[in-house]
Amino acid sequence: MQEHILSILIFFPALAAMLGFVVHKDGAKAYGITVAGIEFFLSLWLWHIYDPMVSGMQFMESAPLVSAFGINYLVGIDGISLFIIILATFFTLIGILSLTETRRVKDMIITLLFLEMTMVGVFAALDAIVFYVFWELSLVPMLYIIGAWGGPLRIYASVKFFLYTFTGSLIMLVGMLFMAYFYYQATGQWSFSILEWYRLILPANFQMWLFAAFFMGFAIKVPMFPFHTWLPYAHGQAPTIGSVILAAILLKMGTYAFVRFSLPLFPDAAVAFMFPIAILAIIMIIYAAMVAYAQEDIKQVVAYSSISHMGVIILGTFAMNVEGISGSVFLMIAHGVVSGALFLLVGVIYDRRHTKLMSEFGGLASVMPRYATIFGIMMMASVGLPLTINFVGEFLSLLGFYKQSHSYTLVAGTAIIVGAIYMLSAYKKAFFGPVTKEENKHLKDVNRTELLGLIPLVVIAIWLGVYPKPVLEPINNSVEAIVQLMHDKAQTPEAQKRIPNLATTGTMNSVSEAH
Amino acid sequence: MFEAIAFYLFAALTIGMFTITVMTSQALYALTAMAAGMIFISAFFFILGADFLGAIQIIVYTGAVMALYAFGMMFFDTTRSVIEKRNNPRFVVVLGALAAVLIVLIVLAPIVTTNLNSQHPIDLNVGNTQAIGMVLFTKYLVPFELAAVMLLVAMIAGIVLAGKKMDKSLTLMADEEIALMQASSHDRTEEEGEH
Amino acid sequence: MLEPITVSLASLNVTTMAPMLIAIVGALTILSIDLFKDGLHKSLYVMVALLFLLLDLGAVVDFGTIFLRNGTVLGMFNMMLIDGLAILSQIIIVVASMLFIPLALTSKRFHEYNYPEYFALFLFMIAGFQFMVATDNLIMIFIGLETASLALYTLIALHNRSKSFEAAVKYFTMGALAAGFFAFGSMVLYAITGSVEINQIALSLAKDEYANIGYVLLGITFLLAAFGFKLSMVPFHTWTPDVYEGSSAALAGYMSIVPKVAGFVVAMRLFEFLVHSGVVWLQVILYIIVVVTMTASNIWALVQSDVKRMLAYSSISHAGFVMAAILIGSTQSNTGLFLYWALFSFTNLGAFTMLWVNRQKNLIAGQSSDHPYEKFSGMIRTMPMAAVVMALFMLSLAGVPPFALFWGKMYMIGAAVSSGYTVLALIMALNSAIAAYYYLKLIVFMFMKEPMAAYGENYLLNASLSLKTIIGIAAVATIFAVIAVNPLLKVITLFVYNSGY
Amino acid sequence: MELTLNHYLILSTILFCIGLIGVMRRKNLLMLFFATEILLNAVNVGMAAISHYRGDYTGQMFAFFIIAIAASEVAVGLGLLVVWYKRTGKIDLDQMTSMRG
Amino acid sequence: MELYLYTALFSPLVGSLIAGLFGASRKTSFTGLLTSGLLLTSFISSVILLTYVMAGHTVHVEMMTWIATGDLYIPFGFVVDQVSVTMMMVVTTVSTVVHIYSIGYMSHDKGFNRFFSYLSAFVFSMMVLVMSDNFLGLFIGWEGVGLCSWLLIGFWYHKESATWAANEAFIMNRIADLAMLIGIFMIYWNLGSLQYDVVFAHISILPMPVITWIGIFLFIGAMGKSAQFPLHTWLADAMEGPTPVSALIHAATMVTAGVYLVVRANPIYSEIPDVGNAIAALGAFVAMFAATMALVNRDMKRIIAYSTLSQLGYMFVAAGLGAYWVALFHLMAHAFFKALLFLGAGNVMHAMHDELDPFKMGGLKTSMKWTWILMTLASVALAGIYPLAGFFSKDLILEVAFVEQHYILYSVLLITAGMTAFYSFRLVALIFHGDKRHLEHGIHPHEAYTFMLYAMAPLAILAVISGMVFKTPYYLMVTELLPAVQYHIHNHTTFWIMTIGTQLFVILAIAYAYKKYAKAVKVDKKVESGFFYQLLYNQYYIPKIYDEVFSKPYLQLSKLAWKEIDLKIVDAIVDGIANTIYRTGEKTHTMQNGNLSSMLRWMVIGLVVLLVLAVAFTAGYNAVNLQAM
Repeated sequence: MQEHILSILIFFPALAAMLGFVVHKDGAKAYGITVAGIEFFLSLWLWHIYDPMVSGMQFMESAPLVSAFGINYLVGIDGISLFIIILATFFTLIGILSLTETRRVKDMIITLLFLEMTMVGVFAALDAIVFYVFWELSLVPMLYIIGAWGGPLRIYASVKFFLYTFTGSLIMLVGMLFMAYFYYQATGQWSFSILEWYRLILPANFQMWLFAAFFMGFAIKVPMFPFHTWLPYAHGQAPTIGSVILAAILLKMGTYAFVRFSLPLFPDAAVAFMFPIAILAIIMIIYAAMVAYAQEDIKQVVAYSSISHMGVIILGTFAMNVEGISGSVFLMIAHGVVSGALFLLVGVIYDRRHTKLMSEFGGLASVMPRYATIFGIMMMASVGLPLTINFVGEFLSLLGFYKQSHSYTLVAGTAIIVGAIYMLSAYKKAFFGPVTKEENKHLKDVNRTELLGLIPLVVIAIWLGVYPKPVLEPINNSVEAIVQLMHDKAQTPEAQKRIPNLATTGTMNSVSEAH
Repeated sequence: MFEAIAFYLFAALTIGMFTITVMTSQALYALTAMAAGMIFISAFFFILGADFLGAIQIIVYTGAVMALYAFGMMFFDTTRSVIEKRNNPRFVVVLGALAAVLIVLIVLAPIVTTNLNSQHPIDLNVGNTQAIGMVLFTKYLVPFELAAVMLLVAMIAGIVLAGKKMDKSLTLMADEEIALMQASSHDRTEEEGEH
Repeated sequence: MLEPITVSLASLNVTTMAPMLIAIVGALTILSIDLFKDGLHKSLYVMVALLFLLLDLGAVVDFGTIFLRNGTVLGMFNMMLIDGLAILSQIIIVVASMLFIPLALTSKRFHEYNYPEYFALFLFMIAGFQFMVATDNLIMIFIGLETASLALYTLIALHNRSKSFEAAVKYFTMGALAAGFFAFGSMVLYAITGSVEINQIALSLAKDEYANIGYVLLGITFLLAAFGFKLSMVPFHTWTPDVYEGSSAALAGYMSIVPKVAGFVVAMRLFEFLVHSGVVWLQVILYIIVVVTMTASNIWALVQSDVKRMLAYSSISHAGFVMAAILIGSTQSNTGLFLYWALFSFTNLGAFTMLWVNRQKNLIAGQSSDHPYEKFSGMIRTMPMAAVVMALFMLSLAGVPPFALFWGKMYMIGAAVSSGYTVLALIMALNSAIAAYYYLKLIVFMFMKEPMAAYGENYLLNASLSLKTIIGIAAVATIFAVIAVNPLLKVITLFVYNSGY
Repeated sequence: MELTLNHYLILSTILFCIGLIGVMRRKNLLMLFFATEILLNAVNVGMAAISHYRGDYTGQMFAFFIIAIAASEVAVGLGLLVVWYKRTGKIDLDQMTSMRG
Repeated sequence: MELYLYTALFSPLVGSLIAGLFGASRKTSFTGLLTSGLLLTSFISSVILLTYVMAGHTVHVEMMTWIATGDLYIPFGFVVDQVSVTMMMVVTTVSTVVHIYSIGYMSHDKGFNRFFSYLSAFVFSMMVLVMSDNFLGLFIGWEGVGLCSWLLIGFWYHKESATWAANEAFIMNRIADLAMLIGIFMIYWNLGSLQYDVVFAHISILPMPVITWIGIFLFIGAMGKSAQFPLHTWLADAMEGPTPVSALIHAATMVTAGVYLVVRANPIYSEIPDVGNAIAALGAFVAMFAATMALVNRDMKRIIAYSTLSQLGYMFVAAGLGAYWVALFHLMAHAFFKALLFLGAGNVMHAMHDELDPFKMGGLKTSMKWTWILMTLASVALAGIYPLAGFFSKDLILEVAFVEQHYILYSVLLITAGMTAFYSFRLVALIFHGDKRHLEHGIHPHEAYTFMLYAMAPLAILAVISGMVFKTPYYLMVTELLPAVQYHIHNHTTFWIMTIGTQLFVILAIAYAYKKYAKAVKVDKKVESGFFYQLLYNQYYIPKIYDEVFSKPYLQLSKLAWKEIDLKIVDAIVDGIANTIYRTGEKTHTMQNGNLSSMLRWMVIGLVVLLVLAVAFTAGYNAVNLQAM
């Protein structure tokens, strides 16, 4: 079983979803919880048997798929993907647990289980085409969730979401095919295996084009400025569970893919594009934060805050050093937990009031103190307070990029200021002040079901903020391998300079260098 | 020389006839002009030594095709002049003329070729019909058979389409109506049997 | 005097005609059965046709094995040419026909299935297409094409309602014009090469080093126009949506697959050698045609209000997409063409069959066509399985992995990339994105809107066990295409490569 | 003046284009079919001429089959017209625009 | 000793968490008692640690790894050395007092439990801040106190002004925190570690500009927390919080964190005396600047807040001039008397039903005798009258400036000392002397609970004796770690002239204040409408400027970014592309007009277009070939 754990993880939810068609709709939620629970424990078991000291891929499985064209079913995980997979299974569980939807629950559960398959698949895939398959397939359940259970603009939002990301990923597909073709030219063999591609050293100008092609796919998914406008709509219209999973997992696909594909495959191009992308990231950080500040809908605030945070992740990724990349990977998880929790929290008041406009609220802190507390904790985590999960990631990401550029980091660092501005003002509008609306005076505080979903998130947000080591260590080991690979592949002097060589310096110490 | 005169004469005639076919508003004129044009075209075949083809042309076109069209005209009652609403008649003519000019521009050029050995050389010692038969029943046997199939298809198509069964459309009738109709027709055939 | 010609029967390879003859015999058998006893139920004819098609397929597959052993087989005075392309396309033609013919077994009664002749014509048509692909003689191609087309016009008209007549007449008239183009184009090529066999023409042109470039282009122009019509390339495509709308969904689906694959094979034979000989003009023109066809039809499909019309435009777009293979002209692209079309067959079969089972006889008030989008509104509530299956086909058509068409698209784009057509690859990819919109539109209607009561009783009324079986086959094929892709690729590559394409 | 193949080809072209004009111009379907006949006949002239000048029978063969095709087309075309006429009482193609867009 | 260290560190946390559990429930005095008790425990542990440190030891523990990736290794490490133990003493002492005091002060508040939870959390953060052995650990505490400050300022969240002030404080601190982070980044990438010992040991090998930048960035961080100009506005607004909070956070502990940072990072600042001078200059400026605002303000708590600000300026002068131990000493002394002052103000507020304008008070000394005594004592200490704490610490700073020959600084500080005395006693006079103006408002003041007064007593004692008694032992202890520089004016005459002169100056100021405000309050309309008065009263218009220059434009820009850029440009382009495609379809699909004739024409048009291209190509081809021939 251990050898096939990844396949089990990927296909178990799908199988369960198919069987789920038989389940009566009254039992659908229970069924969903059972399946997601089993899946979650499987993923925890995966963590248990994962060897954190190994930097390479583990639990690899391979089966020929279209061997004539070099496509194989190839899965495996390393420290980078492990935790995002766990996050995915975890959030599916949490999402189903705290599901308050009453319309067509069974459809929702089945859709979510399919979605879970695609999410796990994306992060486990080591073959570009398998990756692409799951990547694209994940759009479909999400489309349905947004489109069927969403708000008044749901159809526009869902179609926009689908088409936008679909367009980007098609360009990425062209890039992948190009990559495979280069591999074919170099070796005489077709292959879509990422690990095989890693060995390929491409000329710098090819790298540029391929990087750009992959970038289109990833950037739209992340979403990076200026490709981000689908996100507010998707979040704004999606039902709570949709937003939660979208923010927590689906967005991470883009940033994960940067780490998995763009950096190790095209180190020279990545270095060449470092600063343009950093500028985009900075625009994302500041601009999205400003837009978030101007929002009237609290969900939109969280949505734009996601964009802002993704900017930091991108920045960390393109720091090209262990600190930055580890930080960005950690921040992916952190942002998943935090933004997922925030969307759940927004869902709580939406369920009660069916509005998300901040002007409709005010003074909730006195009516719903427990709710306000949890929201406050998550908000502070989102703002990046030390000892919460986000801080570790943000700190490392910025720290990493500081190595590359002082001034950029200084500007990007305003993330911690502008982030505080929109978050605090949103919190103030919704929770502080007197209770002005009659409807708000008798709102019920979070109930037990909701707490069931929220408490674990709070615990994680603080636990990993205080003690990130169990997660950070495996990530670090895998990231070191990637950075070393990038260094070894780097051809341009610029890239060689920017990407540290871990093999020689061992423990970096400029103190000793200076002596 | 004779050939040239004949060519130009018949060319003028065919072009004239076909122009009438295309331009006249009288269906009968058009039909007649086309029939004449077809016959004139057979003249080219004779000039070019394709006797068999010429004969076929007259038989098939002026015989079969024209008869069919004549039947059609009577059926459709288009013997009177047909009023055709036209938009941009000039556009059509210009487009046609442009096509002609363009093709002629290319076709004016002499054909340069070194490849003159033909697959089925014309042997002047052999009668055209006989020679055609030789080619038709060897090399072109399969197309010939297929053409037979095609004609069969056309025949079936013509019969089926023009048949009486097309008058009532089962596609548009509700299933109950069909059942009713079939029951009554069944009764009728039985009655006929009794007689 | 002519010497008598002696031909040994063995050298004729009469068996090369076996597949087509089986189909023709099948048609004649059906006609004979009708002669002896009329008014038999359509299921008999369906099964007889199916049996003959099965035999036909057996014969084709047998040729396949022969081909793999001995290579290309010529027969009947080199009139028949059984190479890899012929075999592959015949397999697609016959298999697709086998899958479409059971669609006659609807629970409602439609006019055409009352005619035994319908099934006879169907088989004749298949024979026509088979002849068309199994030769490189332009005359033969022409007759095969016409046989098939004339049968097809009739089949359309037999649906017997004014729209189908209109469709048939339009198709027929444009077909007649296209036939004229084909004839003229062949004439021009014949004028400069003295031959009507494509490989002879190729040799002759090469020998003359394309001295008569004007004539060559003239001939190609006309042939392009003719095949542009057959393959519904813009601007020769105008018949497609109307004909699809006018004919029954079953036949429309059929038309989107079989005639086109025959057309593609001929186009491959005709144009690829020219592309390879460096006729830049053709490359440019094909490039333009491919791009315009893909894009324009996609754009028009966006604004359709009827699903069948939308699928018509979508099939134009798919044809444009596949036409790129001929432009690219590498073994990989030609392989991709067949792979794509094989996968497309199943998906389109499914999509059109789904329309077919939803066919109502009389339009309700306010309905202007058979399958408006509104009809599918909220289908997930009323018929969840049907909605899911239909969505599946739409996603496959849109190229969402891992469904069937994705693999075709991927391979085709891969082929474009491998031959240096980067921009083309990008355009192909982006077009898939545009296309996704209109496929999504149906999904949106099915999954995200409320059901419309007026259509409530008309769903699935036309379904029968056999139709559901066909849908099942199509769905399974669409979902599990990934398993089939590898063996398909291997076989197709083998056939295509060994045919010299 | 010696007649060459080009003369015939030009003639063929002219006839073909007359046919084209007819096809484009005619609104009466029956008369439109006349024009399609002209198209095929135009090609036949060319075919026969090439056959003559090349000294090759293939052209005549082609023309022969084209005549067969033309005949079949007439049969099917008239069949279609008959059903259409029976249903609508018209053979004017401007009336035939129920499907569009 | 580790046990004591952990006890000192974590008992506030435990208290906070337990109190937090009852946060949403009704008041239970149990939470107040428990947290106070735990703080007392913390205090006792700190005392034990103090004795241990005074014996010449230090404690350094590494609890566990926090962040480790790449070459970065940051543990949760804690160090108790001479500097941190001083801070620990200050923090635990003041906070214990404030906790006990708050039991009374907050007794009628709905959020009693919540308050103690926050307050203890603050203490924990502060302890982390001072005890951490690395910069990032310090940063945890740094942000932690920021959070608690936000929570406590906005404690009465139904008040708009309170929540506004809370957010302002947090955001302004964040601005400074960014600089601090940058400083930390610089340290890491240049030295490869963030541990104090490693950093300080190697700092001198770095190039000068790097050290300078590190120093500047760290100091900007300190400026935020210590509310130095221009990031000072939040402190006065922060007085919206409950008064014990002001006493603990915004007077005694948190705001001095900046000073602590500079003191802690003294090896860095010793390398860059220029930056030190700048710090000192800024400190002197702020001292004066804040004092001027305090002169005219009409809000009791704000006056004290400005005084805090002013005193922080003093500390920075000392720290900037390298007299780290002096700065730390003043920090300690200041904590005691300023906390006392605030707590007294809290008593007054309670008595006056949260009235803050001293002009509406007066004559309270009769009804609030003990409060009067305590506040006067604190004010005397603040004014720096011998032998109270202020004299020893504050005058020392003056001496430092003098000895270091920064005469301008010296004179500024001297004048400020006079102002300090004036506004302190203006306050005392207005509140406790003169007419009972409050009677007009129907308020009948009463003395605070006795236990609150008892709770304040230790502070009062410390305010009196800490200067005199602690100076020498403190000096001996702390100079083990900090540069041991004695600032003595060697010329005895000068020394005495200066000392006595200063004392006289201060006493004069006090007398003037009493004279002006102790009897009847005359409001001089002319002065009040004068430019300088208005300038000072409106805090140099700085809050207004910030509002106009930063806050409002930022909001407008944000709205612009959303409504104009995001929706009308970025999104509109995307939708525009889609719409263009769709509209093209709508416009062109009429090409398919269903008319067979036009369909045929399209075919012919297609053909003709191809023909044109063919002819053109042929012509071109022939032309090229002819040329080639």
